[in-house]
Amino acid sequence: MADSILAQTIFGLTFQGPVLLASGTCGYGQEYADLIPLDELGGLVTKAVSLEPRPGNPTHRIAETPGGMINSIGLANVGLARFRAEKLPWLRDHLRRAQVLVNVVGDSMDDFAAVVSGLDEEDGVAGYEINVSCPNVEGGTLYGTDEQALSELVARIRRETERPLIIKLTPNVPDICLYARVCEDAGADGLSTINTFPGMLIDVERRRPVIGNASGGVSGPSILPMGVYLTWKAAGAVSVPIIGIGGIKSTADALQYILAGASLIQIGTALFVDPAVAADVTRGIEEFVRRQAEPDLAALVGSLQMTSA
Amino acid sequence: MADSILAQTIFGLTFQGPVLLASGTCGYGQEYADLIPLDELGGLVTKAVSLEPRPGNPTHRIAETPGGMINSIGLANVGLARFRAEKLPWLRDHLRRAQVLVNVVGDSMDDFAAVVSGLDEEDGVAGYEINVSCPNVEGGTLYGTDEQALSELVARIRRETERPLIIKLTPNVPDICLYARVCEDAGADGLSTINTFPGMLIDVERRRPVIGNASGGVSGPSILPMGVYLTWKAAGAVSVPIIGIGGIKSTADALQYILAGASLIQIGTALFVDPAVAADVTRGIEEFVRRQAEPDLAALVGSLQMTSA
Amino acid sequence: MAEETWWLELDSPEIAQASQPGQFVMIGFGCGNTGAPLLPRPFSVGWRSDAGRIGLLVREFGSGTTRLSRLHRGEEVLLLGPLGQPFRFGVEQPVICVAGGVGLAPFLFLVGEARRAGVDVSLLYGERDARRVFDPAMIESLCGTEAEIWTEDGGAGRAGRVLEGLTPDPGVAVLGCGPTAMLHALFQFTRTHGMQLQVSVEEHMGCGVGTCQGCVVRGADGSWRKSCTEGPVFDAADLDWTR
Amino acid sequence: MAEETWWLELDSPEIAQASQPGQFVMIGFGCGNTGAPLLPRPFSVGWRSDAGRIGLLVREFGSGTTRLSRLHRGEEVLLLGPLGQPFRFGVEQPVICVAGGVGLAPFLFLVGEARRAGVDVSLLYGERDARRVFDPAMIESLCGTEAEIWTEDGGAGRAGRVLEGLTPDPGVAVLGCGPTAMLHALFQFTRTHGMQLQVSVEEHMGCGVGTCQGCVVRGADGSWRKSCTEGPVFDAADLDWTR
Ligand SMILES: Cc1cc2nc3c(=O)[nH]c(=O)nc-3n(C[C@H](O)[C@H](O)[C@H](O)COP(=O)(O)OP(=O)(O)OC[C@H]3O[C@@H](n4cnc5c(N)ncnc54)[C@H](O)[C@@H]3O)c2cc1C
Ligand SMILES: Cc1cc2nc3c(=O)[nH]c(=O)nc-3n(C[C@H](O)[C@H](O)[C@H](O)COP(=O)(O)OP(=O)(O)OC[C@H]3O[C@@H](n4cnc5c(N)ncnc54)[C@H](O)[C@@H]3O)c2cc1C
Ligand SMILES: Cc1cc2nc3c(=O)[nH]c(=O)nc-3n(C[C@H](O)[C@H](O)[C@H](O)COP(=O)(O)O)c2cc1C
Ligand SMILES: Cc1cc2nc3c(=O)[nH]c(=O)nc-3n(C[C@H](O)[C@H](O)[C@H](O)COP(=O)(O)O)c2cc1C
Ligand code: FES
Ligand code: FES
Repeated sequence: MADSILAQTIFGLTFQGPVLLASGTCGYGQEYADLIPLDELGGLVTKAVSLEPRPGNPTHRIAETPGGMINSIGLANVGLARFRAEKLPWLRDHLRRAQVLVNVVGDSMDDFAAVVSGLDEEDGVAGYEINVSCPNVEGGTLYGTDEQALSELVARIRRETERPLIIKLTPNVPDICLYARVCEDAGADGLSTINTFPGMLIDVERRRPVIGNASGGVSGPSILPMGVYLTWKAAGAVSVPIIGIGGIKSTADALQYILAGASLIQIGTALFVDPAVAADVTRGIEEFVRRQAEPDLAALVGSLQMTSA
Repeated sequence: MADSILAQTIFGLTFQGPVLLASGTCGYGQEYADLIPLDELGGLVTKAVSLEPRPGNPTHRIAETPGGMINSIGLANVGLARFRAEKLPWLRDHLRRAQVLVNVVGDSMDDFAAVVSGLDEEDGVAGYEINVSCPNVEGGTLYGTDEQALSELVARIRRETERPLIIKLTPNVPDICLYARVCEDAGADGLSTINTFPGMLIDVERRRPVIGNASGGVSGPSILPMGVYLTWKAAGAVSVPIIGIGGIKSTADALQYILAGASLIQIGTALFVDPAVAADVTRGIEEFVRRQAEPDLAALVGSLQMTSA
Repeated sequence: MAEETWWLELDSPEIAQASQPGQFVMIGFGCGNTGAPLLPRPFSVGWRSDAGRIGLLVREFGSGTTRLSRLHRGEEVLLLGPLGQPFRFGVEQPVICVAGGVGLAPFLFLVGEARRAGVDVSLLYGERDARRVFDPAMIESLCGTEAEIWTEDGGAGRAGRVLEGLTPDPGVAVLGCGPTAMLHALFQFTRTHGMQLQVSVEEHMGCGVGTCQGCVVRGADGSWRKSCTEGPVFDAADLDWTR
Repeated sequence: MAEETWWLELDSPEIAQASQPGQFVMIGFGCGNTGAPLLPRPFSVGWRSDAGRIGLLVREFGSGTTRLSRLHRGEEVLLLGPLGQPFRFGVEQPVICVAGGVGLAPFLFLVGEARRAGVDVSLLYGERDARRVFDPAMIESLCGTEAEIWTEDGGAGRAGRVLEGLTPDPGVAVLGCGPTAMLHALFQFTRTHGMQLQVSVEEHMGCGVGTCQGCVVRGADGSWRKSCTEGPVFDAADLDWTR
């Protein structure tokens, strides 16, 4: 069967394939239902969910950069209550094999904890991806760049749930290994690397930032080498599984993350370029596993060799 | 006269134009003498000079990334003595109006200090760009990511020279403003933002890193929005002048840095794409100043407006 | 053909069949494309044929439109659509379309469809100068009627801004598409004279299908509205015109 | 024409005039190009005409060569060159050129020039299979003599590896260009038989002119040698063949 070669049990969950849709780029799933065979993927990560609804940032919220894009959505989301009432039921009904991770944000530890505990009784949530790495809101990377605060946050959320707890790290630190270890030690089940890089574009004729909120997060192909590097570093520092993210738009890109140590990968920006990319990459990885005569995908994870040929 | 509209006195030096060639991408000047009218530029920054010669890293040292490149040269350089004996005389003889900044690296504070004091009696050196931000060697960003060590290093070098002392910062920190202020407080005359981002590329068929040293520094167009952002942040945090670097390959790119607060800019990777870019961008900036009916270039520096139109 | 503006026809039977005037398509170059544009760009459907073809009116601006200008016959692009909400109109009310610049595109489609449906529809079309004016004969052949053309310098059609062609009449529904400044003026005019107005707005887009929230515009109640799914056509009364 | 390999001619009188066999040019697409390749790519000069034209033998591999394959007549590219050190040879010593794959390029240029200078020169050319073999008639017309062709599967020319065509002879100077494995084998062979060997090496390049130190290869003494300025042609004895 096509799936079995790609199937892995990660964080105690079965992922039928290694490709997930990245948070913020697939809404709450439903918007892409006609375009992407969601339930055939490894899974998806919802747009950030905060305790209260957030309106998000002023416009423009999006602009193109060389080889990538800036976004400054500002974590616009419907908030916990409406997510539970309006978005989750659809996901529960339509994603039966694909895993749903909920991306969680908060201004305080209590916020994060409240969102997680507010979802923990709900079916249809496979786990949580904790976003301590959003560059688009005041204090969005606070927890992601302070080891002590991060440790307390992870420990705090850990008490709220037994479901898989995955911490999404910011690339914006001198040594990601420190933060990776902090998360592991505090009880995280996995890591997502990476979120976006802070960036800015200026309209020189108007002498104004292109983005309404001045700056935003850079994603897309341009950040691929940084993401691969940070995934490789993080994978070397911890033993929990890692989800590789950043600039993936082809099978070869995804395989770079997998060889570097990612068990799963997420695709974000490239979905806008072509919604078919998630299924294409899944198929491409399967072909690669066969062509390389490996027993399964798991054999590829972290199989990068460092000695010279 | 064409120059006067672009001329600025920065760090006590006269720069006839805002464009410098970035360290490591123009060797010691001589290699580009036939292709680039060096003495018509603002200046150039030499390849890093260390106390002892360094052979550099294994190959491949260069690879292309989406919208950029990775390099892992490993600060290969001839060392202080040969720089002084073989490279500096040529620069002294041929660059009479363009300013020569020497990029300095070291493994210890003493190393940095020794290079600076070893050059401080020499004519032809306008100032120093202290590289605490090289991702390609073990410990290369040590000083750039530790506030205390950075402060001591800057203070230490400050004692060796009265020439302009410019600290080249790494983008790889949660808050560049901290490091910018540390440098200013410790006596730096200016900042260069930014050096490269650590990155990695994997040859998936061979399951090996493309770069001999596994990882390297990402430069080129892909890092433009990050560089503009960090320059803008740093410019807001300190009052010393800033040299903007990262991904510049057009007049509009350079102007983004200038509007964000950079008094000067450096071009690196784009020189490989087209050595004529340095002169082209100089000309383009001059045209822009005229078209915008500004008295001079200085009026553009930091003139970004934040209110909406 | 107008300077730096051209007519592009693409084969896409599904889109042609399903499109309604005011809807748009996202045109992209796929994940194999290494250069700009990375993101697909939105273009109003400007026409469709029974043979399954759509027509777009494209004005060269930046990387996306430049890339489109280099398309050669037979080359494939990625098309997503039709997307968004169309203009609403009916036989019960006369319709005046007010187009500024390349905002002409959706009306090339709309006027023809509306006329065939028996709607009383007219088209005002403004440009800065004559060189930019899209071929009037082509407009007539697509719409089945002439457009009233205005240029600011009087180089073609009447001299002045396109709004000068609009007469106050509360019984008429106004549909607008064009630069923000024109839409603002149109809003003031229609509000002053008690006329209904629908506008097609422009905002940078990411996904085009409602997932990214990149394309929002401010609603009259202060909330953000996604222009890709709730728009691009909005009742002007539902939008915030205070800034 | 051989599969995925083609002959490209570019007008550049200065480069044509100054080039010597073994030198290369950097071909780039300039700072206005937003897609891959970003960096220019090195190509051996494969021919030159008195009319100021150079010829290149290009084999499609990745983004740079793919982009080159799409060049249309009249399109401009950025050329930097001629760069690097040429092969050294003279009438006093017979020369055998050993080419693997697209490593044929510099020899197309060299054999013709050497023959005209009265040098006793011959050319061995190996490919994996017949489909890859560059048109023998074209080789003959560029070189003024036939190449001895070898293919691993025997589909064209002789069956086997190109090295099998080489006879031990200390009086002959061997020039090699091709895959690293071939160069290694060539080094072993020539060392065993006391023959002089020059090789053209391949390494990723940044600047092409000696500033970036990206293109180094390991010298026999352990030092790094820049292949763009000190090479790409080196005396094999000056390089490190231990890894
Ligand atoms: C609903 C809708 C319908 C449109 N219909 C037409 C049409 O029929 N004909 C036509 O010529 N143009 C149309 N446009 C505008 C068209 O999308 C722009 O011409 C195009 O975005 C400019 O792109 P560019 O790549 O040439 O310029 P770029 O230089 O890449 O972008 C420059 C400008 O284009 C806009 N832009 C950039 N990125 C995006 C993005 N992701 N999404 C949207 N805008 C962006 C911004 O204004 C930006 O400042 C429409 C736009 C919208 C929203
Ligand atoms: C001195 C010299 C002469 C050459 N002459 C010829 C020739 O006559 N004909 C020919 O077809 N090829 C020649 N090559 C090789 C040619 O440059 C490669 O075909 C080209 O680098 C592959 O580029 P790509 O963009 O198609 O592939 P990419 O996919 O972009 O690159 C893939 C591979 O190309 C090489 N590469 C990548 N970047 C660089 C770089 N910056 N510099 C050098 N190599 C790089 C690496 O091996 C890499 O793995 C020569 C190379 C050198 C060094
Ligand atoms: C429009 C947009 C919205 C995003 N929103 C979120 C978010 O709400 N939470 C989060 O953790 N990451 C968010 N991200 C980051 C992505 O999940 C991902 O980490 C990043 O885009 C890098 O992957 P990519 O290069 O494949 O896009 C967003 C990215 C984009 C482009
Ligand atoms: C090949 C190469 C070598 C470099 N060597 C140095 C160096 O020795 N010292 C240094 O401070 N920066 C070095 N850099 C970084 C550049 O000076 C510059 O900060 C960086 O490349 C970003 O600018 P760019 O995008 O214009 O290239 C090097 C960059 C490249 C590409
Ligand atoms: S463009 Fe993504 S939500 Fe509208
Ligand atoms: S390619 Fe830059 S030194 Fe050789």
